Amino acid sequence: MSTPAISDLSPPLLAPGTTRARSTAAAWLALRRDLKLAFRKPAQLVQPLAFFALVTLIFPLAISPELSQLRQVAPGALWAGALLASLLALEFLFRDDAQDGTLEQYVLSGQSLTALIFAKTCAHWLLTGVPLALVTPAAALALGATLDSVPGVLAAVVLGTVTLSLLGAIGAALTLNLKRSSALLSLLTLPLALPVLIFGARAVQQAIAGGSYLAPLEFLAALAVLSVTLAPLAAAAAVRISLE
Amino acid sequence: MPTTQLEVENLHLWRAERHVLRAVSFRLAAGQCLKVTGVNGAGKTTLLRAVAGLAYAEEGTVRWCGQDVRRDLRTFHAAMIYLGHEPALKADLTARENLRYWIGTRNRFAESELDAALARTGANSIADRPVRTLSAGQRRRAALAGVILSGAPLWLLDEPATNLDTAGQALVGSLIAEHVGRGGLVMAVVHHELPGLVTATQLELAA
Amino acid sequence: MREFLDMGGYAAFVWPAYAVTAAAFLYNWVGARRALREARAAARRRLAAGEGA
Amino acid sequence: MTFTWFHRLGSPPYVYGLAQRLAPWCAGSALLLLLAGLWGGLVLAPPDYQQGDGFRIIYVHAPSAWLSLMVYTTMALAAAVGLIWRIKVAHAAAAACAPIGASFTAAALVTGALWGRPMWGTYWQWDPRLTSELILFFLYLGYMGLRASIEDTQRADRASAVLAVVGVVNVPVIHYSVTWWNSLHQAPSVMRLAKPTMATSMLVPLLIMLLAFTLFFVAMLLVRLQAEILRRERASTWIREALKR
Repeated sequence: MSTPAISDLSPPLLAPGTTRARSTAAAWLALRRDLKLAFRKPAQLVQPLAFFALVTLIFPLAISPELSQLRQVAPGALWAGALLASLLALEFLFRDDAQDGTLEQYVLSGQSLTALIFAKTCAHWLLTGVPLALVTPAAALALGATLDSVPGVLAAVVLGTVTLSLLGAIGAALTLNLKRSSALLSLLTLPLALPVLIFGARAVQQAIAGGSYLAPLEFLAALAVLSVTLAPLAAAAAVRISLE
Repeated sequence: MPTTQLEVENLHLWRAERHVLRAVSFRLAAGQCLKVTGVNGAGKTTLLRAVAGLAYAEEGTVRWCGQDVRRDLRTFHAAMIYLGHEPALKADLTARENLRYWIGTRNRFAESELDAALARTGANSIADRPVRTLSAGQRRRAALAGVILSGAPLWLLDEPATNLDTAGQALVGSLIAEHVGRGGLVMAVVHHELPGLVTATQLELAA
Repeated sequence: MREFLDMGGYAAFVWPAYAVTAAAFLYNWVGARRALREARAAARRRLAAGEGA
Repeated sequence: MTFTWFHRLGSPPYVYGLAQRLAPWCAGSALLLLLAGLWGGLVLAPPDYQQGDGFRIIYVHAPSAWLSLMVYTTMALAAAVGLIWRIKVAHAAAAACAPIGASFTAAALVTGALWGRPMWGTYWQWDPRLTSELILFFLYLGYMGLRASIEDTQRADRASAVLAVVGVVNVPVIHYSVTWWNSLHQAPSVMRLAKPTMATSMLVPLLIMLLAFTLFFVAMLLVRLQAEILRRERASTWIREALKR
């Protein structure tokens, strides 16, 4: 009995001379594609930011122009704004890709869908979470915070939006292709996002009051780590199911 | 020894209350082409999607080279390329950029191979224009270049000749014939006869 | 009996709480039975339609 | 052996028959225990030395709160089993859990508020337990909302299963963060649910009520499970037999 050559045992995967791309390379490519697309359509990027600015504008008008009073509600106002703005941006996360068949091709790419979805979510965070975090200190100053609070506010929003983007990716994937999806998306995502709100608001509050904001920041970091490890798996499963 | 082939056995699929696929079975070996025909609503696209693993078939198995594809979907997906109704191209990118990203997530290729594939489908002249400026037929040609570039042995094509002129339809026929001649496998949903494609077996789905 | 119903002055809170819980029980009881009845009727219709075809 | 047991629980006709046979027994014993618990809780147990007769709300509030969490966990477990092993019956069980759990979560919220009025002087207090309960209610609403908006049962099953699993991972995180948040803003709650030194005459009725509520949940689950199985099942032969019964 002769031992068959390895090439006989493993069926041809690809035409001769073709090599499969590595999953990391594929994910990197997916990230770059989303960034490039976003910069060709910058209007979509500005929308959530304008929304956030409007929400923070509501508070002085609704409560009082007195900075000492605004300082009290600033953490809540900033986080409510950030939460709603990132929720608004979530609808763009998968919608276009689902419509033009790109998401299907991701599922069929032979690469880890989890990695690709994670890459897409990273791009989304870079395009919405980071700009939001950069704008928040300015909004905080407008609501009566001092310059000393800027590092704390910035760190809290940067860490918090990581979790918001990842949790939101699950919700966005689940509500893909559904009618009236935006109300449902909020209903699914907001309860899960409450821990971010709690720790985030506390960190901002402490930063504005000049106290130590390390403890809530650590919780925010823990939440971010937890969601980085688990959320892409759930979002990938949800994408698969939603495309059926 | 496992041979390169696609075996579909007893596939059943329901959409809500509708029994769309009823015990569909077929075998497709290397160097063969399967034409899936049937009236509208017979489940042609659904069958293609079920084979690809995009639609969830409640019963039945799909085997690739003797292996149930559900056990290792990624290997199976790496070996197949699926072209659906939508050509999966981004309107804001050029055809060339689109292929770089789309096929680039699957496999590596040199720029010269990309040029060759575009030339083969007659899309080289429009390759650097944003896809939004292309006609439906031109988009289809660009997508077909992607299929060639993927190097996948198994092609799953959903009405590949839609929106194409007579020359384009002949092109699809000859691309499939060429691929099959090299030992590739093609499963295609077709409405019309594709010129140049005579050797295909046919699977007719009843409504 | 009067004393029992008065619940030591807490009647306004104790009895509504029990009533709400009773409502939850009732909702579940009625809802579950109705769900089963409807599912059985639907299954019968499906069977009949299947035989007709 | 364990495998055949597991395998049988995945078979719709077997589970349907089992549910049909067990449901009346569960409902009957739940009813008996309920009567015993009510007698014990409303009549036999002495008034609390601080809260007087107001504490008797515990006999409906605590079991409702227990069910709200227990049912969610059961639902997520069933959903996970359905998702991983592609077992229809498990999805059916998850679907059957949701309305039961949601209704008892609502009951726990209302009874909690009614208990809060005499104890705190206000119906609503941002107490960590009540706040978590409220969030849990929204989790149920989201689950049922997602299920309702997907037409195809298969897809609805699988999509909502992902949500349930994500939710159950989040429940402890939410509860922990709410407790942490609360500890910053006010003194610990006066609601003493888990007081370890409860008098036996007070504790025993509570345990009976917990058991009664749980059995009632099981009974309702079994009835709804039959309905959900029928909705998902297409093989007509056994259904024809089952419908005769």
